[in-house]
Amino acid sequence: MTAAVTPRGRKPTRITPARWGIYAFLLITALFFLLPLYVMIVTSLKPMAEIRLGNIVALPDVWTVEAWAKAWSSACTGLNCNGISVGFFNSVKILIPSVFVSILVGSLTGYALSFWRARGTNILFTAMMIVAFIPYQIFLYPLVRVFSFLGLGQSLLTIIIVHTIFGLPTMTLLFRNYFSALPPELYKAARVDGAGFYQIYGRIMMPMAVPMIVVAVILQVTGIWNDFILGLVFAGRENLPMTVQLNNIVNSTQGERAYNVDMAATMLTALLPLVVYFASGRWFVRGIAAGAVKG
Amino acid sequence: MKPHWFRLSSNRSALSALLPAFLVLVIVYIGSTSWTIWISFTNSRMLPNTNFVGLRQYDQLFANDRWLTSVHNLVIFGGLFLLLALALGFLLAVAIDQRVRNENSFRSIFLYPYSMSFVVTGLVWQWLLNPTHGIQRLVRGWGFPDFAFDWIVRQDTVIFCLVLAAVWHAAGLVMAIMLAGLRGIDEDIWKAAKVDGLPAWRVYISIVIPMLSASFATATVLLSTSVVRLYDLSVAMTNGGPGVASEVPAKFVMDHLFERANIGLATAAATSMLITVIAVVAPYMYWRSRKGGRA
Amino acid sequence: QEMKAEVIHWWTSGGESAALKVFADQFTKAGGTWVDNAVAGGANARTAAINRTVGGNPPTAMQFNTGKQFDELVENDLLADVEAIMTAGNLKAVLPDPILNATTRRGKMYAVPVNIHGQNWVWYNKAVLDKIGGTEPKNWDEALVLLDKAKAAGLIPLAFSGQKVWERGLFNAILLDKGGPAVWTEFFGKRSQAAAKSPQFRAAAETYAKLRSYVDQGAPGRNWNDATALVIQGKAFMQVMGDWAKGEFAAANLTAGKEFGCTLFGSRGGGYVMGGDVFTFPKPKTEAQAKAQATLAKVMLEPETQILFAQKKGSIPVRLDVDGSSLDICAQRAMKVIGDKSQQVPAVEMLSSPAMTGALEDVYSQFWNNPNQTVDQFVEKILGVLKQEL
Amino acid sequence: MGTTAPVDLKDICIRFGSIRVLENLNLTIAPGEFLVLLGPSGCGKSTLLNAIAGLLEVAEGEIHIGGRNVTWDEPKDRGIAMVFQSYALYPRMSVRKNMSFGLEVAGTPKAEIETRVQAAAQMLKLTPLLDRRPAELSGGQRQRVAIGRALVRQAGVYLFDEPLSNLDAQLRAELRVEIKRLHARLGATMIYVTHDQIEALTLADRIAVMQGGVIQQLDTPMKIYREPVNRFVASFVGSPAMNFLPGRIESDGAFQFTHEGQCPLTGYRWRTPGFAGAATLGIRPEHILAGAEAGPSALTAKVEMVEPMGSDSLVWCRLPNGAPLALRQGAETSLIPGDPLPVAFPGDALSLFDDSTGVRL
Amino acid sequence: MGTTAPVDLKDICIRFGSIRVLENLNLTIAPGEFLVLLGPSGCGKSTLLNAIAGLLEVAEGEIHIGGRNVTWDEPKDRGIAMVFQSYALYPRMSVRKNMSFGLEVAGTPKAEIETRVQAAAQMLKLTPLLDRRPAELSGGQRQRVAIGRALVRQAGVYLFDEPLSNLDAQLRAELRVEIKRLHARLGATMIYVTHDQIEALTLADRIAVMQGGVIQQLDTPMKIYREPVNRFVASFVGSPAMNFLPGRIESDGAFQFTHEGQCPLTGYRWRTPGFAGAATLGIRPEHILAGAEAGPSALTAKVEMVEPMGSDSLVWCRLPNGAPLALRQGAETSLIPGDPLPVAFPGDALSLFDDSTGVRL
Ligand SMILES: Nc1ncnc2c1ncn2[C@@H]1O[C@H](COP(=O)(O)OP(=O)(O)OP(=O)(O)O)[C@@H](O)[C@H]1O
Ligand SMILES: Nc1ncnc2c1ncn2[C@@H]1O[C@H](COP(=O)(O)OP(=O)(O)OP(=O)(O)O)[C@@H](O)[C@H]1O
Ligand SMILES: [Mg+2]
Ligand SMILES: [Mg+2]
Repeated sequence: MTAAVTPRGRKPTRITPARWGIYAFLLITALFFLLPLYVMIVTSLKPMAEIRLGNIVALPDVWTVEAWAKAWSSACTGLNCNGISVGFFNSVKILIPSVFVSILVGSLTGYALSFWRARGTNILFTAMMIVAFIPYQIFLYPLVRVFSFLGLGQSLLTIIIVHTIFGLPTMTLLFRNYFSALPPELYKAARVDGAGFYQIYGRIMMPMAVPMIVVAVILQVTGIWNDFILGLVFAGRENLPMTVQLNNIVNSTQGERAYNVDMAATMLTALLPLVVYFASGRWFVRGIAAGAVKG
Repeated sequence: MKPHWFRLSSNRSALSALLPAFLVLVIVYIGSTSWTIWISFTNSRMLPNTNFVGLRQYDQLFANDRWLTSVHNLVIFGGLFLLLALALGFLLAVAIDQRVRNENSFRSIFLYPYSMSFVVTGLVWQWLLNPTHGIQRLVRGWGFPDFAFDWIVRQDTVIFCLVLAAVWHAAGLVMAIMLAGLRGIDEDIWKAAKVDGLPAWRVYISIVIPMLSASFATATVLLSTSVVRLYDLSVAMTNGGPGVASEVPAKFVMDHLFERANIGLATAAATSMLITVIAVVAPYMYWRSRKGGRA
Repeated sequence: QEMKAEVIHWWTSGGESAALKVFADQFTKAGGTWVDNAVAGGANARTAAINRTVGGNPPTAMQFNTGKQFDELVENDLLADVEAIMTAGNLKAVLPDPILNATTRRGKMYAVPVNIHGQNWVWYNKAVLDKIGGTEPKNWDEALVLLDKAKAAGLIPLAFSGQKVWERGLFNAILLDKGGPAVWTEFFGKRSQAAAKSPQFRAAAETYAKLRSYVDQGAPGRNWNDATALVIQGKAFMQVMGDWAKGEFAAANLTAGKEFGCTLFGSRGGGYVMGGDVFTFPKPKTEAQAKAQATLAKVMLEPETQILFAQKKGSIPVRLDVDGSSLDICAQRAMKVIGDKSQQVPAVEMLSSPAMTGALEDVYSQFWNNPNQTVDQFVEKILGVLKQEL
Repeated sequence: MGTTAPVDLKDICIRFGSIRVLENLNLTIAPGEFLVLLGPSGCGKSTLLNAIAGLLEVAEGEIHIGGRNVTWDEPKDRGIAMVFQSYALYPRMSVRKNMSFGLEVAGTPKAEIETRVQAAAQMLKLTPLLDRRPAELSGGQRQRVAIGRALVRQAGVYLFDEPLSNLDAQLRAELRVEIKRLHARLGATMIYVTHDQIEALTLADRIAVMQGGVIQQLDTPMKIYREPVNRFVASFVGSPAMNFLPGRIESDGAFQFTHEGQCPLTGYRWRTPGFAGAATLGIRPEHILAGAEAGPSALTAKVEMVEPMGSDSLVWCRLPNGAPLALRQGAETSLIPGDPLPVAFPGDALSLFDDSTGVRL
Repeated sequence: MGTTAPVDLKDICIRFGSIRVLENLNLTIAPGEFLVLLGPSGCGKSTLLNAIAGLLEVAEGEIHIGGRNVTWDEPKDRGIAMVFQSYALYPRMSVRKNMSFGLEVAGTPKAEIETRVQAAAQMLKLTPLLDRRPAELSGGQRQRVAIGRALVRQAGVYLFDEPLSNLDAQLRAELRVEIKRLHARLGATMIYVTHDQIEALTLADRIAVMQGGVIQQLDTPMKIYREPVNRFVASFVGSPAMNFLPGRIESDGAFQFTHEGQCPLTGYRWRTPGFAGAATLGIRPEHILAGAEAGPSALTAKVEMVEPMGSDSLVWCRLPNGAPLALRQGAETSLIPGDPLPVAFPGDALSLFDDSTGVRL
């Protein structure tokens, strides 16, 4: 300490190297994370001629949204040249009830498992956790048989049930952990108040579980929206989701590849989950803090 | 003593709430799994049949180079991916936790890849990593003609490319979990450490990381499920190539289930995976239920 | 009652859908309603179709490759035979034998073949050929010389797309050239160990191994059409690919015989590997469906449809009795070649099961991508596969 | 409001798996009585209360409330209301809704609900808070709401499980008085669990001191404070705790301290007269005679520390034999550490315990 | 052990964004002094303590510890040690490690660390627990470890932030005594934050009563208890709280209660002699003369409730003018609700406050 200055008040702030390091680390990592998104967007805005020239990070010389328009409304998949817009609405049609039902069933199961700790419930839970590790493609064929046996075939209902089935382990885990961490007195108070099992669930537990519901919605929206194979196999022809169209456009084995249209279609397909994430990232962290960590 | 029916009314409700989960467990999980195991003992091809052939599919499976490579790849991928995703996610969480500006933007940037499907992730990274029109070409174009970044076309390095893309995809989730954990640490711990004169890195290593063990466990479980299920990424990025250098077990199963119409071998592979998963997960669940008897 | 046909297929790209539209239009003209169900990727489309058929909710028609892919559907009585239609129009007589064999099970035809694809075409850039000096090669030995020249000229000699399926295509093309139809049918059709041990087979393997050094670094994982683009742009000299590559040249406004050339290597006869597509018809649930199936089958094989379809698809008609003069010169050349029965070579899919094809593919792929593997090791592994009951 | 009801527990046994928490417990509570269950953590107080409420199954025994055997009834059918330590308010409901929820579930008419909620709110001074959420309330207010929620049930029996232990001292004192007033006003039976002996002493008509699942003493507060039946009760009740001085009772009826000193036991009300042998003398800090009061037979202790507590002071000293001793003095005490202080133990304020059994002599 | 050090705060201002929590605060603490910061929640006690520790930057002012200006120094260089309310133990380290970790990082020699840890452990009776993890300890033991961790630092100044408020009453009383003993033994300066006035009164050499970031009164416990400088201090210190009776001071020097009754003020030590006007009379429950002691000028209150507290009883009554009044009586009081009780307020034990400013008269 030099005699010249008497320490008084706020310490003069000097930005430390550590602080620089943190920002540098964050910025570089952010660039790394943004690079793919940037390349996709830039590519989707270039005409094919420029893409063939091939600087992937260069900004377009000619900006064009043609690819986006084409991907959305006129790209062909088979005989239908309506772009992926058809699939978009199908996806929404699948998404909304599936998210709702899968969260409903998952939360109810999680609630029942935390409320009612009988012997068998642990086995049920363990089995679900194991299933969370198994590639679900293995279940495809037997499930097809089960649904045809039940006379459900391929329909909106079928795909909703399928998404519910495959969402069950994660949803149950999330909600069970969350509800288990609540004070048991809440259940007791509600029971003294005369509320039954479902009343406690619907009127006390679920309103409390909002942070967890947000996490569940985010996970399910992305999972269900991005699903391809389940939709293909179970949704039925009228309900094929957007990802099937995306696959048709991007994965055609023959014919010229329009990378800009591919990218635009990909971006369009990813748009909804992206928006969900950017809009609710804050809630996501909060929701995870509210319960998921207590594994 | 009269029967304990007075608790039964709520037990009945709990049972009814668990019914869907129970049905799913029996019909889908146990049913499909049993079917899978049964088929693995037959010589089924495209459609299941009942020609029992004992362990022949397993003989062939473990004599199959591609399967062995797949398993080997999965081990390498899994180890590296877990390590890097946890490390990067943790570092990001720590950096963000330093009261940086624009915390929300950073968090969203790191989290958004998780909203992308593996298919999209794979496609984008395939593009970026391709030496003839990706990063290598870009850097060469900047005046480094000898720059080489051709991991994706080399058999010995292609698996690292999968790791890279997967880490990009999942690090944000780890970050979110870790951030939630960090935010849950008592402010006073930091103060105590400061009074003790501990340097920040020391606090993280000796105090914070041990305190976050629950967060690490949750993240590890979540990441592990995607490791075992790894399929889409390999297909979209490299389709298993070059050669079989980036094949993975789930892809082995899928290819043989559908493209190659060899479901006997496919189910044998699936059964092997299942047994491995059970062997790892069941003891963990048991240990956890012992330990976590509280709540 | 309305005649409605839901067709599951994997023709999703521009040229493919244009070709498919020919069927759809003809069917509509015949009074039907075409319900299109396109799923990109053969495996995806077949998965969807088979699952639906097994699940009791079959489409009206579903696409397969000409070959063994639908064997088990026939064995499980899930498919309707098309014998009546084929005999009615006396169509069996005008189909090439390999195609006929590939669609006939238990003495009846169970699939309607709609086209023939040549799988072993060699495409080259004429400007490049002129630049490096030489004439159109007729076999792999000649080709190797030109590849060397191209390499010396700083070009990519062989435009290659490093995916398993094309690694397999390349090896098979070489095997046909080196071994001829005899080794081909012995090997793929009868799984003959002797064929695999034959010197011809070894020669093919050696040539295959040599070709590794003629491809560029970006080859692994590349899509086939990007490889074709290299030939179109003059960055590469030649490519081995099926006739669907024509579409790429056409899209770039190149004409066969002028800017690019097409040729077939068959130094031991049997120059043309015939693949193709078929449509099968699940057992109909209703009378209307049966009628739709019959109409669809009939429409697909009408000469007019066949020509229109082949023009769009880049393939050649499956009927030998139609006039191909409206087709491009590569197609005309193909039609001329298969006029000679000895040149007709059935595609691998017709001879071996998907499981066997896949297992071989794995072995090729490992050989191609691992320069350290010797020809002996390769043959050893091939023999291992042949021993399996696939 | 609800009519008061007696509670009768007969041979209650409760087990968790193989752990026996309560064994053959009998307890009869008169209508309108304020009974406090007092005991250290883990002694089974909450367990007993939950069993009465019907939140826990009894393994054996019967529970009668208001003369009716309710052993197998649902909680809501037992005519009880309950208040929890952690408040257990429904976080997403307003105060009003928290109070009315139970009545709504039971299908009580709207007007009736409104009346009851208003009445309870007024009684607990919650009226201006009715539309807030629990998160927007202070701890004391939350606990008031929890009490209000119980009140609207108009039960015959109110159960409290450590309702005040999450609050700070001042609030605790305040709410304690309120609960006492409430009891006077409602006249309902109240069973109140606590481990704070001040609460127990001030609130209870009778206190049941529990340890290890067994009721050690069931008596009025004064009786329990003055004449604890055993050493556990003596040490658990009272703060600062009773002083315990080891020694033995001579056959001449005097108490001989270990090492040094003696104390006559005149005036002591013996339960087991004629006992002689190893024993402990217990005396509360405020009963010790010190200084001039101590008289001639006094021991001389040495002052070690003086804790001023505002209204009085606590003086920590050490007896000649080395035993520590706390005594209560006036706020203005002039004692300072090091001072010698004559002390005497009046026989009528003592407690004597048999060393071998811990039981009062 | 470490040498004791004075603490000197000069014109401290602390702001969170635009909120000014402390404004121009001055405080001088003598070496070896035990200073308690007492105040309601949110008044800035922790803020001040954190500033002294260097865990919070001051916006203005200087902090001197041991004569050295440490305003810009890191916490570890200030010669302080700190104990937190939530213990803040490192959960994955053993007790021993918790205590030694800071020293290890600072590079203290192994032997030295061992000596210090052993000494601290012995002093706090932690020796048998040294190898346990915090999760395996009770609350009181954990807080002991936290104190031990501070002790090994051998600081000149020890800072405590509500160290006992997470513990139950009995443990609190016990550890309070231990801390007091520790202070006597170490002789170090201690600054202790609490909102429990019993802790403040028993522990402090001086108490600083804070409200809204301002020190209201800085004085010895006795002074603060007997002569609070304003109504806030009077009401905050003491439990049960001081009784406040509204009224006015007549020009003849007597206190006229609102509605009814009078009280002479003979013996009151005026600060603003000659004041007349609206005022509040404050009197502590134990200073009220009741029954026979009350004398002739007594008012007659009506007993409403009697709270037996073991060592004494609290009697709640109501004055004729309707004001409530609490008074302390012996444990054996025979008063019951409804009894009339003459009460008098001796002038030398009163506090009088100006109604307009709240300041002591
Ligand atoms: N669900 C349970 N499973 C097993 N043991 C339990 C369970 N609940 C309580 N116990 C045990 O029963 C005993 C009594 O517990 P109880 O909660 O009644 O104690 P308490 O007297 O209320 O204590 P506290 O003052 O801490 O609330 C304890 O030993 C406890 O460990
Ligand atoms: N980080 C912060 N940002 C903004 N305001 C703060 C912050 N920390 C404290 N405050 C405010 O400063 C004031 C003083 O807080 P402080 O923690 O010092 O109170 P306290 O006296 O310790 O209270 P308690 O007894 O509850 O611990 C409070 O009004 C509080 O809201
Ligand atoms: Mg309890
Ligand atoms: Mg504080």
